[in-house]
Amino acid sequence: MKIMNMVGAINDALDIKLNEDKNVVVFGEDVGVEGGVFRVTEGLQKKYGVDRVFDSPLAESGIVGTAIGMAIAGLRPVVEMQFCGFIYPAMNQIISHASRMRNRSRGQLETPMVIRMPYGGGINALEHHSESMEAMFGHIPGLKVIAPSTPHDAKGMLIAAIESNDTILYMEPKRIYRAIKQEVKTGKFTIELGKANVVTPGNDITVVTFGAMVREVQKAMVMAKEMGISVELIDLRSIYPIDRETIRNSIKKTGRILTVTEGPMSFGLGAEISQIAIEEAFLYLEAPPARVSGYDVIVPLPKGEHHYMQDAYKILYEIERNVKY
Amino acid sequence: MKIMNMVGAINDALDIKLNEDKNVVVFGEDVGVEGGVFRVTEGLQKKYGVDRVFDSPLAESGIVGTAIGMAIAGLRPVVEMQFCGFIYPAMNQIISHASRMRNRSRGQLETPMVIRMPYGGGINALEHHSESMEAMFGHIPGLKVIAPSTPHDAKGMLIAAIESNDTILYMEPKRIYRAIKQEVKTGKFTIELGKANVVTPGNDITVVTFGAMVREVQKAMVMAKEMGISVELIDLRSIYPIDRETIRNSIKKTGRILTVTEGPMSFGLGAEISQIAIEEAFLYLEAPPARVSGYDVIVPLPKGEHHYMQDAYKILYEIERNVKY
Amino acid sequence: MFKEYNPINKLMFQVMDNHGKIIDDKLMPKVTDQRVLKAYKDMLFARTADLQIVNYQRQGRIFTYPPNYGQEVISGATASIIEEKDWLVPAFREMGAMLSKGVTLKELFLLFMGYEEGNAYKNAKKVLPISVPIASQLLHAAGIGYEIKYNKKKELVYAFVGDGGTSEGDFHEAINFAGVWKVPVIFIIQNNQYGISTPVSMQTASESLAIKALAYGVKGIQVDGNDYFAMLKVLQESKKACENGEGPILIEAVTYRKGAHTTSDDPTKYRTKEEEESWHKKDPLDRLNKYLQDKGLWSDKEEEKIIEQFKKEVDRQFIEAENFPEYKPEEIFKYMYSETPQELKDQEHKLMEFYRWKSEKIAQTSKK
Amino acid sequence: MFKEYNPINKLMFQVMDNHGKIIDDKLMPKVTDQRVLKAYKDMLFARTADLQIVNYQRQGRIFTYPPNYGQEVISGATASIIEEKDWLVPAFREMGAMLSKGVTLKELFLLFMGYEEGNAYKNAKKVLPISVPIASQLLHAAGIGYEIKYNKKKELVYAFVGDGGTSEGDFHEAINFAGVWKVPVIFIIQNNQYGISTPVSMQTASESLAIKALAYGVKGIQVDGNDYFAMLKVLQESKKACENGEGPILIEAVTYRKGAHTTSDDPTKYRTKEEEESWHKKDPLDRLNKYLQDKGLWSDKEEEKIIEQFKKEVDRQFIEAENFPEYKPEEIFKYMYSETPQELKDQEHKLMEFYRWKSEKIAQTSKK
Ligand SMILES: Cc1ncc(C[n+]2csc(CCOP(=O)(O)OP(=O)(O)O)c2C)c(N)n1
Ligand SMILES: Cc1ncc(C[n+]2csc(CCOP(=O)(O)OP(=O)(O)O)c2C)c(N)n1
Ligand SMILES: [Mg+2]
Ligand SMILES: [Mg+2]
Repeated sequence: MKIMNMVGAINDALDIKLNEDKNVVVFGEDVGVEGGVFRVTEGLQKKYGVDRVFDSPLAESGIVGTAIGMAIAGLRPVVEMQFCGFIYPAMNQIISHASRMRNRSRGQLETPMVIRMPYGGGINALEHHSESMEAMFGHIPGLKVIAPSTPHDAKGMLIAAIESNDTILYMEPKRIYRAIKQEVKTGKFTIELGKANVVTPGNDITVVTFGAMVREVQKAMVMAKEMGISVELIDLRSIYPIDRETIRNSIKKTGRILTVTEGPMSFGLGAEISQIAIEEAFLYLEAPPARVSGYDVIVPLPKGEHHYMQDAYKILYEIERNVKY
Repeated sequence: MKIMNMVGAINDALDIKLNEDKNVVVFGEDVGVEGGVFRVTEGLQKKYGVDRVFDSPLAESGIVGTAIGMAIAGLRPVVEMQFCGFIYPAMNQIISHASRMRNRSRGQLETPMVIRMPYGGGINALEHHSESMEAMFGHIPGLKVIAPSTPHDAKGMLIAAIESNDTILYMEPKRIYRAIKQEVKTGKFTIELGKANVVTPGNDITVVTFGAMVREVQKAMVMAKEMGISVELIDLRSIYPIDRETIRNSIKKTGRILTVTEGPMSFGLGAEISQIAIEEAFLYLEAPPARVSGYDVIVPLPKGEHHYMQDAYKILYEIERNVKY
Repeated sequence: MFKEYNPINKLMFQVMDNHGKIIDDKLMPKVTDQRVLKAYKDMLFARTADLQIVNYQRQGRIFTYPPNYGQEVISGATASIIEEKDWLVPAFREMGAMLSKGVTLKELFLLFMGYEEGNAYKNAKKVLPISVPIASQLLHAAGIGYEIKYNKKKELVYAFVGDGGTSEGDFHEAINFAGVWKVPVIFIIQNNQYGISTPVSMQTASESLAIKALAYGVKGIQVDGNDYFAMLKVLQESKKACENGEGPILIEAVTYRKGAHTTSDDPTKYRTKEEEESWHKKDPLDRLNKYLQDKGLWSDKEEEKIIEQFKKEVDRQFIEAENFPEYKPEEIFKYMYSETPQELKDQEHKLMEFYRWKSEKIAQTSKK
Repeated sequence: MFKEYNPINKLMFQVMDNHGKIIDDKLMPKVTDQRVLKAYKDMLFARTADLQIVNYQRQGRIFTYPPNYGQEVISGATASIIEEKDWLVPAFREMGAMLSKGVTLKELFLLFMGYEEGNAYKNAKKVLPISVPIASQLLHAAGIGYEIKYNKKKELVYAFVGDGGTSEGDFHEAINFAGVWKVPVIFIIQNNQYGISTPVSMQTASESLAIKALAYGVKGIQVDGNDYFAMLKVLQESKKACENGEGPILIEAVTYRKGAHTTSDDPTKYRTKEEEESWHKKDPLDRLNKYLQDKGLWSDKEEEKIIEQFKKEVDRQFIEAENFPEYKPEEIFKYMYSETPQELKDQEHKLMEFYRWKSEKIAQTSKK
């Protein structure tokens, strides 16, 4: 066991896989000497050399596109998109190739690769640095989308992702990169992808969320508890595929469900979770499945971001409304 | 009045706006001499000259990105993405600029532009030619996403889109480009954007859809009627924003709702409509809001496409399940 | 060669004139008569297949198809040099090169008939599927090149794109990445003068496509893509350069798409008869045919005979493709992930339930 | 000029040496002493502001900021030539050019403090907001160029990008479109040697960035971007060329980012002291200062005095920005569409309800 924050845990996961598997290569903008703008890849180039950990030219389509080629040829690239707002130039490569090559070739070709990307708001950043578009990615057939909420999960999920033969978008909640410290197992371990985590069992309402919002929900839960409301907190971990079973079991118990996300509301994760709830447990529902999310607007610049973001109060507000329904 | 198919109606709308407003320019891949691969822009270059209707280099980011510049400078570009699967290279320009320039500049700059794009399956096409990713676009704040289902709507909606000061993605159901003929008003008229159309009133279940699926639902309705089921058919027309009011009113009447779409299921339009239904009329619901959609897979090549697509039977199946619930 | 034919000198490399005469023997590639003859026959096969496919398409037995007609030598010369260990990254007009790697005609038929199995290339290794999103495949080539260099392998990548494709951002990024990484990739632009209806003059204002090499600090060369010997020579030199660590290379192969863009296209809308005829004289197979006949290596009779054989073989494979087993519903789910997630299993299950319901429904209805 | 300095000749255009001496009078741009002096002062103002902002940032009064330090002359020369009718399409390191178009320092402060109002440029026309997604803005410049040509206007577009930005696909597409359309756009690459930590040698293997012009058939030139006169001369010639319909132009302005990438960056991780010092000698303002002092147009005393004034002015605008009205919730919805759709009105309404509930809740809690 070692005390780690999320940056350290991700770095550790990369270190373990780089060490263990010569096919693993890490590249992207400024991940080499610089060690990444968030220092996630710090020290890795020094340890594994410039062939295995290196800076690419500034071109996201290029990064993902070349990673696809490498993966087809047998490597296991782990590439970084510097910020969530800079992944869009790579959309064509992600949608048209990384997520399709296996299906297109009837399983003859594979693209085992991980696209790492810090996402989400709350760090007083410039425009394009605060987005949370998990729903957009979850809608892409062939892609897996995951996001950890703790250093422990970050490590175990990333190792599992690198070992997976699928293309995986690994979304890192940069807001809690260094905010949470935790004992994390040393050495290698994996967390099964696609399984949600019931963080706290509860009885009155299920709250589904992931990434940085787990912590916000936990804050709301403290207040809710004072009001006598018992919340079951589910950390989704996997945005696609979604763990229906865990959601079904929970809602059958609580009868109420609320999804908390950072992204825009319409066509977001909240609607998908609500749909799953009504498909799986309509007759158990005591209130309409609800969502707390961003609004259908551009994430405001730092001075206005608090209006957009979900904090403990906004979550509590919806919990209360839902429970009182 | 004139009998037109959808291709003719869109061509007519472009013709009217090109004629009326010198700021309107039309460009994209092969829209000039060729008149577009579906002949939608046929004859327009001859009529309005190569400065106003022209072929661009083969680069979608370039097409959308330069259109943004033109729009900021005062033109009203109407650009074509040749097929739905080729819009992804333009995602960065769409998300990061076309949908944001007004908000970013606090209203000082505008990007009045229309991105036309044939979408959807059912035409025995190669890979990438059959996708229906309306939910992905609906999730982009600042963008409006619309899709007509008849020649009449196609004309009126496109004229309204060109006259709007917003950036609009105009999705053309290529499957019914020539399949439906209809009397369409000659001369200029517009259809208010953002309003759904109750195509057929009914009592037992509301079916929400848009574009080419309207016709499939209508086929299912014939069979449903024989079974004594009265369907209220809503053509959404606008994917974003969604006309909540029309949905609310309908569901309060029918108590049941089904959404029919072509795109992948998860994070699709169906979930969003279901969420709206439970937000707006939970206590009126007699069955779980349901969705018929594509599966979370790549649209299969022509020989397998029927397994993926929604036809009258698949829709009827869900209608029946829902009504019997 | 790359110095003399540096694109800033505006020279196009040519070995054989339009009448099959060698312009300068010193320019000839090292190649045996047997190899040339084989190449010619292979290209003839490709052309025969190609023309026949257009017929199948007219008969409604196949969907949209992009003909190779007139561009066979570019693939043909590649076929003459590419080895089993090398990678082929096609665009979608490289039939000859694909066949040489072990892709079967039947597979190509399957693809254009609408089966993903047409991309599986069961007997071929190191061939990527046809790439529909223009120019996107070039990045894959650069990435494969990285793997080759990383593992110090002795492989090469042959990657294709059209003239229209040079306008896409991915073209730029791919050659730029490959240039920075100095990887053994030979990028071949098939400049067939058009991207659908758009002439190359509307794609770019650059003097040539080869000159774009300078933007990436890589070797570039323009070559007569209808001249088998020129094309082969340039590929041989490119291969050598890559083997010496001097890759990547950017080749502009000048050619002409004699057919339509695809079977849904009508080129008379945007091309003149005169233009088409002027290129007719430069037909790549005619030129090689003349060369071979002059050398006494080939005759019209042999040609006639072999074409008959080829036609039969094409037909045989076509009919095999037509008898491909029915597309099962489970196949649309099966290859999406390395292990099918529960979500997809549920969706598949739902589809199967629907099919059961549907057959009952239809049975009921027909009973009435 | 564009012939002699064709990038294939590998020459960098320079007028003034590192000591402020004019190398060859014939190379000097047409410019009055007064104009030069004004430019110098404006650049000094920009530098003063820039250095002060870094201080504000350290005090936590502003968020991340990308300094211009060391690159002022590129913007400064642009400021000397750009007219009201012309468009400015910045990347994010062009403070001097932006101020010259009427953008206020206060607005820039507002942006980096986290208000969108910092992009509104209330008193400036024809300036696009700072563009964060690298290179994407260049396409807007090409599009604006199209509008200018379309409407036969006598305007120009000055568009900026960094050396790192040349790797993006949008760079390629923008210059290619502009080249095909022959529009009056001057593309200026600020080659400050790094994209964050990545040196230009890892961005591209091309001999220079200017040579990329050849890929698009446009005029290109490399210029010493720390040499005010060279920069101005090249812009004057570029302007002339554009006015003659010979645009677009691609300028590589060679400079050095003396500061950090942004206030969150630590350049000592990837740059040597020696390298930094070697560029110190080429400081663009020092060189112009020497020139002006040699000509008797400027003195240390004047400099000291004016910097004091500038500091006050910077502080004044900063404090104005700090006193900007509070960010209201409705503002996040207000500018999304030309008319706010009902959906957004509903969302705004919900947010307001939440705020009412929250203040009650907090009031209740504090009562306890
Ligand atoms: C990204 C993308 N945009 C548009 C298309 C539609 N399209 C198919 S082929 C083609 C023209 C390609 O021209 P070129 O690269 O010259 O190749 P050629 O067809 O001449 O072999 C276009 C525009 C596509 N397949 N991909
Ligand atoms: C599309 C995109 N990718 C990544 C980033 C993150 N980023 C911000 S500045 C920068 C480096 C830019 O380098 P350069 O173009 O040389 O400009 P400079 O900062 O040196 O002025 C990067 C990678 C971004 N803003 N946009
Ligand atoms: Mg072509
Ligand atoms: Mg730079």
